[in-house]
Amino acid sequence: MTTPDEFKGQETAWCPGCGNFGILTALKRSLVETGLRPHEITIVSGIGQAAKLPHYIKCNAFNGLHGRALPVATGIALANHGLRVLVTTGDGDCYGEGGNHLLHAIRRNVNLKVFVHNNQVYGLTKGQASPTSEEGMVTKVQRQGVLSGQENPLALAIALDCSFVARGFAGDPARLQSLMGAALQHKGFALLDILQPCVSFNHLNTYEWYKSRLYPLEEDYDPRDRIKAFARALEWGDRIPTGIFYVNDRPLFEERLKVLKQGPLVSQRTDLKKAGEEIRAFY
Amino acid sequence: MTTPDEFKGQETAWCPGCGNFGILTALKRSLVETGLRPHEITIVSGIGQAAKLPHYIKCNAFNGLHGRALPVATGIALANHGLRVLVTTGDGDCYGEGGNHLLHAIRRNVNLKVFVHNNQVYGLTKGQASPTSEEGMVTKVQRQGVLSGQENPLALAIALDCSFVARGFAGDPARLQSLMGAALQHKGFALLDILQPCVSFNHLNTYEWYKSRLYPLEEDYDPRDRIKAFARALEWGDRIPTGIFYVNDRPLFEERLKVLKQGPLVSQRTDLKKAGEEIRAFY
Amino acid sequence: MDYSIRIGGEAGQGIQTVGGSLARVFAREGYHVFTHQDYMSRIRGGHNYYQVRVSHDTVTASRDRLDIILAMDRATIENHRPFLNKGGLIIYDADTVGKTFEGDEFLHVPLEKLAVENGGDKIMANAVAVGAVLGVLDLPVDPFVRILKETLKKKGEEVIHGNEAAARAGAVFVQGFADRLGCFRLKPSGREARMLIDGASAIGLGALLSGCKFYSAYPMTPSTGIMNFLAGMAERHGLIVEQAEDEIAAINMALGASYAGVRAMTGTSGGGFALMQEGLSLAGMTETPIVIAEMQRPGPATGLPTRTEQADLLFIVHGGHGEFPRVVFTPGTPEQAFYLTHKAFELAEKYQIPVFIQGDQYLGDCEWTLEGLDLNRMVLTDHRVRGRALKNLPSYKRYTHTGTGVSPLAIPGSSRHLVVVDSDEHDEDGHIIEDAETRSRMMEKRLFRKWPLIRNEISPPTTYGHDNPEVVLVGYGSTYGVMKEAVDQLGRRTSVAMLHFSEVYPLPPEAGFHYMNFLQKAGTTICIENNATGQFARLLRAETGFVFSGHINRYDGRPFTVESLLEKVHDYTG
Amino acid sequence: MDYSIRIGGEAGQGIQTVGGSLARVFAREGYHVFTHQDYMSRIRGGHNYYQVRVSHDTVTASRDRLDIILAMDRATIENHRPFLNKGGLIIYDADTVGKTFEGDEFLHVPLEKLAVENGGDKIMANAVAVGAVLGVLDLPVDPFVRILKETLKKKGEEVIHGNEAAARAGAVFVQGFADRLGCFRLKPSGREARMLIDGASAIGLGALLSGCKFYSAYPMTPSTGIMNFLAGMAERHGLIVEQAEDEIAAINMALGASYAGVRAMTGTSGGGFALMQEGLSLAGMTETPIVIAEMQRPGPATGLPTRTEQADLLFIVHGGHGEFPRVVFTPGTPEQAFYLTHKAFELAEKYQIPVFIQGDQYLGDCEWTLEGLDLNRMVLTDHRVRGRALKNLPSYKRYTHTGTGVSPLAIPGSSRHLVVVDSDEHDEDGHIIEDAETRSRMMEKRLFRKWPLIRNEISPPTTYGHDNPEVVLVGYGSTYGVMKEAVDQLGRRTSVAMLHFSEVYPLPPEAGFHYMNFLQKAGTTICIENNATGQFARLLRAETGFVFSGHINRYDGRPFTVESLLEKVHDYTG
Ligand SMILES: Cc1ncc(C[n+]2csc(CCOP(=O)(O)OP(=O)(O)O)c2C)c(N)n1
Ligand SMILES: Cc1ncc(C[n+]2csc(CCOP(=O)(O)OP(=O)(O)O)c2C)c(N)n1
Ligand code: SF4
Ligand code: SF4
Ligand SMILES: [Mg+2]
Ligand SMILES: [Mg+2]
Repeated sequence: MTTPDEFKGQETAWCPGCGNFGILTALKRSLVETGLRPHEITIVSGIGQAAKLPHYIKCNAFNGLHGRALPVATGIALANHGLRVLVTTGDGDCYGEGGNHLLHAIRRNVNLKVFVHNNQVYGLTKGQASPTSEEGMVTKVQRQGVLSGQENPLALAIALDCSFVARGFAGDPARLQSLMGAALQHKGFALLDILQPCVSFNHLNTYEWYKSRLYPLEEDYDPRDRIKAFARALEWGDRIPTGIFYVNDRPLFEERLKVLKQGPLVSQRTDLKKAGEEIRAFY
Repeated sequence: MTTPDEFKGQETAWCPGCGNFGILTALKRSLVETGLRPHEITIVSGIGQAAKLPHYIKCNAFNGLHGRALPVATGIALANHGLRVLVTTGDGDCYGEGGNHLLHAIRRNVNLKVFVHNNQVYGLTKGQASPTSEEGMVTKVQRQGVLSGQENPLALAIALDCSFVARGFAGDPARLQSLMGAALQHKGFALLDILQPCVSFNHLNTYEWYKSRLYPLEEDYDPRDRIKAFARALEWGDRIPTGIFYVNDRPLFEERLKVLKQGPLVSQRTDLKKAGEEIRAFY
Repeated sequence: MDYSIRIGGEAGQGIQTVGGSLARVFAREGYHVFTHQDYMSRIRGGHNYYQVRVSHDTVTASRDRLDIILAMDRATIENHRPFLNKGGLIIYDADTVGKTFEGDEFLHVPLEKLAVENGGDKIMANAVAVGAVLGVLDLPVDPFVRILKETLKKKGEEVIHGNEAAARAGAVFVQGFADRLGCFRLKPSGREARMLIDGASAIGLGALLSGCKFYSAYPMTPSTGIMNFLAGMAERHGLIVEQAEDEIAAINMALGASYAGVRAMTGTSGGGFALMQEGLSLAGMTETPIVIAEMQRPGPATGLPTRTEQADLLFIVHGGHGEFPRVVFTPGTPEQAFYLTHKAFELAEKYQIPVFIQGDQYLGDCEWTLEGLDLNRMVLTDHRVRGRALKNLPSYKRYTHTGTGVSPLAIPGSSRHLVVVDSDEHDEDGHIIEDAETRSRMMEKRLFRKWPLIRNEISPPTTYGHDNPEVVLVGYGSTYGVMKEAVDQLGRRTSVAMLHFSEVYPLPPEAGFHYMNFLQKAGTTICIENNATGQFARLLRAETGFVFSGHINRYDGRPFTVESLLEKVHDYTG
Repeated sequence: MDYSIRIGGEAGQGIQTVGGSLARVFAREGYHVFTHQDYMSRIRGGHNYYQVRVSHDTVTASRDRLDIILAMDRATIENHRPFLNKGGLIIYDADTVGKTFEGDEFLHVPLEKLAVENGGDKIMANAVAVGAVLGVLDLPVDPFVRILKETLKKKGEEVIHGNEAAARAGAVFVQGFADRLGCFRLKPSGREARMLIDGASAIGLGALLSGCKFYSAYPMTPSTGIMNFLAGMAERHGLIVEQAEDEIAAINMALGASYAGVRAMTGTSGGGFALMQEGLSLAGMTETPIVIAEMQRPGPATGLPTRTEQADLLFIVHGGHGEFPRVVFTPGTPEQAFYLTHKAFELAEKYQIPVFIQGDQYLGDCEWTLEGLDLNRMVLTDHRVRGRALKNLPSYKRYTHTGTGVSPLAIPGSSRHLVVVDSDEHDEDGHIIEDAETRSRMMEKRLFRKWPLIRNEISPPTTYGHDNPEVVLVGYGSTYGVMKEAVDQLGRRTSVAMLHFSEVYPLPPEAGFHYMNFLQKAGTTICIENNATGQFARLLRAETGFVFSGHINRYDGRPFTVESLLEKVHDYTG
């Protein structure tokens, strides 16, 4: 058995009190639950406070460019679908700079587990609005307050028929851990949006703000009904549901790809002789 | 009164029989209906067969890069909100390469009218799959057939709370014209997805294919109910609805921007003397 | 004998089918062939042509002057007639072009009529046309019939027979003019079939035979040919070809796949390459091997999507923010494209760097006949640490400092060793650092230590012509063939040679061949580039201080032809 | 008198507040000030410092040697003590650092205790610290109190009073050590307040005073300061500052706004600039004016986000696919940044091209004292055709061929004339074309005709030091200040001068000042660059063939300090 300690990484550079700590704790515990060893897991991230996480845990890691974690993760998962590939990303990283990749990664349905540390703000760059910032939030750039509509990532994912769509809260690591566990167990692209207080730059959506609003989806809630899931995803106000909103059984991209029937690409060698025969077609 | 002839542009380079002709006709007629003169209209496009349209009509035009029409159009509309700004784009242009801009343009809600020539294929580059291609469609690149899920642009737009969401058909220019008219009259970002046969590369979704499936949303359909709109947007199979799916009254970005209260930016001059006073803050 | 045949018409009229079939027949009959295409950015209509040169001797470029024009429409006659050599022939169908032309050069062949009568469908006019050209050249129709059988297999017997009958009818029809056409008779080559291949396929084939397992790209002319080729190979040879949502995703996916342990590649053209700049820099920082094919077309921006240019050389050499090593190959022929793609994979993995194959529309689309490709030169060295070797390592750090600057490249997941890479500056373990000292050491490792080793791998430029020339024509990439022919032509009167760089950056070391000496000794050195500003000349000056005595630049989106180049060279040689 | 004061501590401890306040007080008191910042890419914790140099004479760079260290934590003492000059002072709070240090250099000031006792909140320890430093220098606390009143206005009287009391307590406390500290007394400057400004604000101010109306960008260190500045101006001065979804959108939005008729700008750092490459090429093809600020940080990839480097010069010069003209400015001081931003807007619009302000973290963050800025030099010429002038045109084509290559730039919508622009190659009307001739003429118009006119606008490099020097230090961009101080220091023993390029591409014409002569005559020419590969040296060689006799490169993410530069120069001058 592994223990959370086995996943202990570098020292963190987050602010004291940051919601990211809760996420890191939950993640380590849920990885322990999988029974996997650190080297069987690869964590891909972009750039941001959230995206520093791969350094604070012990796994394989590809800490890439701002917004570009998903294509990297896709490449990894296709080249070696034996690896468990996780993506740890921020609201700016995933819904802002990387928005286009999210759309198409959901469509592809590669077996990626995407954990979005949604603090509704750009943390690392010191507090500009993110796509999930509330309308009206004032920042150094958004002097007049945010004018764009607030993105609802769950509704978006459900519209794209994402295979697994859930919302968690960094302030409740135990429940978060179980959501992460469900995402890890699910076969398919999983989007877990994690509401995360940023004590330095988001003075609107604080621990208290979230705590007074969040409630779990009902026990008997059926996450297979896409239209109901959409309706529940739209709830954002005095009461905000958490839990697994939507799940479907779309086939995995890597299982459909005929080429992968013979095992992970990384262990398939090119038969040069056979490939050489293709030259004949040019005569 | 203007006539469609006043909007006559360069000679087209589309294939005979292409659905784009129906769209061009409908567009010219709906522009005539607005009573606007060519110079009061600016059409922005990216690259693709659809995106050639600005050359085939007489208006101001900015034919930019593949996928990048929306930010250009946003810049134009913010710099001069007195102009009527239209975007003519393809499914690859708008939902593929340009996907991220679509997400955020919808959130911004600038008064753009976006007409997507959705032929469910990449026409100009000779027939690769687009985000809206049907699963299983075989092309020179998608040899095993498309494996990614088919994007549903209407559901996506509704999830983002797009101000106006509609679907038209290039094979029914009269009805298309009325949808274009409605989009042009609507105050807010309007997405009109236009199903468009591509006679050269899409042998799946032909005129007949569409005609046998398309039907208009009911007369008494209420486009203000977001959840119902979402449900109807998911209808895609033997029967596919057309019409206005969703409408809301979100305030216009340019109306909220305080800076624009004094009229279009393009006609505001910087008061150098007043601006020069800012230097004092550095003493 | 050396004929240039131009097939012209609208997009959608089958220009490519006819031209491609003729080229294939000639190659099978053992002739030397060179083809090039000129087409518009549209699917139907407009005006396109396909030019086939067939000869008993090596041919490596297109000529402006034509021997036979096959006109599928009237515009072809109007546009191309001025280029016809004296005694040349224009084959056309008076019925379809709607007019009968007078003049010795015209030969009316009722293409559609013969198609309908013999094949049963006017679509077979293309087969009639091929038959007619073969008839004019007094070549047998049988090889074409074999090609029909191969390519139309899926369409069934009936279609094949129809096309065969149509082709034979075309040949028979022109035999009625044997007297007039005797002069076109092509003597048998006396040789076996030659290989015929275009640059894009050669790059694809090179990738396949280098063990490429992952190709992610976004469609963009003129790079799409590579993706099409590899997509066709995917199932049979176990590789993944994935169409990404955009070019940013394309390069990042390829980097992910490479990190995970497979050889990976992407391809694009200028606009898409512009979008890959950040990913390129990521490859540099993470030291992830990647091969990138950049097939140029005229810019800026969308430019001329289906034409050719060499205007992205300095963009590739200096692209990506920050400083990191890279290698740029600029093949001049499909053969070079094939071998250099192989070398690209080798160097990318050996030094953990991005390596470029920079081509252009002209290289990508032109078909050349080759003597064959030598598979024995495909030596795959696996530069990664995997399997038992990896398991046995007592410890592992992705960015271990070594004497060469090259750290062991392990496969994540295949042992208990963790593989951590980072786009931030990092320590040997791959974790973020910010201190000055670690930073300096990493810069030295990535850049300074590897650089001389990389440079030593670069092969010298190719010379052709005089050993001690007064005039040297210098170029890189797709101008190879036309420069070579120019040297042949000039060689009769001038002491001239060509110096061609197919491995352009870093510049090759001079140890083996003192090419700068070679240049400095010549009285006249002319740099020939398919761009406006002379980018290679600028690169050479930046690296060596050398200044050319002359420049020939073409920037109208068209390749140099033998005649157009010679004319310009004459301005310098008098 | 010339003191270097370093304030060190964790992120979040108010280092910037303290450093910034001191700098402001010094400037108001008429001294010369130079500040620089060294901070980590994190919000809390870690180790940062802010260094303030204050002097009676001009100061233009930071020194390694320190006179006063204000240590907000223990790490500061441990890390920076070695840099303290003999007789220097370390101010610290033994209670917070948890240890009492022995030694003459240490002065314990109970910052937190005084803050709580006098201000009522330990957060006011920062004010105590400022007061203490002012006390040590024997400067009045009043100017600082005025600053508190200005900056804390919104927080209310109580907070202001608390901070005031805290500051005064700090000053009073150190007066108890007057004997020991007398040597630090700063003589009055005898001058009025000086202007104090950082590079980022200077660029923002330059944009505002050039009539910039639209700034779209995506946050990225170290360019965010420009966006913050302009955002603060937006409502008051009628400009739109829009945070785009990514850098691709940022540049395309700015191009849209520019097309629509307003002066538009974007700003970013290397990674974001990499994403703008295609948009840059679009600006080139459509001839849409745009100003782009690229604030460099060390790469490749994410690199060192909060540090400094000059490694994107050649990327900017050669960036974007295809060939089109551009101008690159590399200001060395906030003053240059201000005026060159103005010139950038002027040239961008006059020639309808992209113009760059290339800076770096060091330029962006460093504060300098200036004699003021001359608003009379802000001359706005509107190069667009609008209003009546446009209405009266009998006809209009966006890309009309003219003798200069510059076509009239009309405002769409303001007359019946249509404005059509195209990323494809186009005709004078702006419509797609594919023919060779139109293409050539457009290339000649965009590139060849404009280029000599543009080059003529470029000002010569700046010299400083000896008129006929044996040694020339050459650089561009943010090394200006440190080179200048190095010349001052060396000048005592060597015949030395500096040659600084703030208008770097195209290279200035030599007509006015034969700077290449100036270089060629010198025995020793040293190219000083904050990068690893010597990009400016390469550019100069590519353009002129000139080869430097020496290179000094720093690529650890840190700027040159006077001492570090001098040490390297000595290697060449012996
Ligand atoms: C191409 C590019 N643009 C901008 C940046 C600067 N940048 C780094 S992180 C970040 C935003 C981070 O926000 P988010 O993803 O929400 O992460 P958080 O810090 O809030 O966890 C930005 C804009 C970058 N590194 N690269
Ligand atoms: C950056 C970039 N990548 C790729 C291309 C090539 N390209 C041109 S149009 C197009 C796709 C067109 O598809 P769509 O938008 O659906 O338009 P259609 O031709 O089907 O109308 C592509 C991939 C390009 N011009 N620029
Ligand atoms: S800035 Fe916000 S998100 Fe970043 S570490 Fe601090 S609290 Fe967490
Ligand atoms: S390829 Fe398709 S979309 Fe393009 S013009 Fe032809 S029919 Fe229309
Ligand atoms: Mg965030
Ligand atoms: Mg399409």
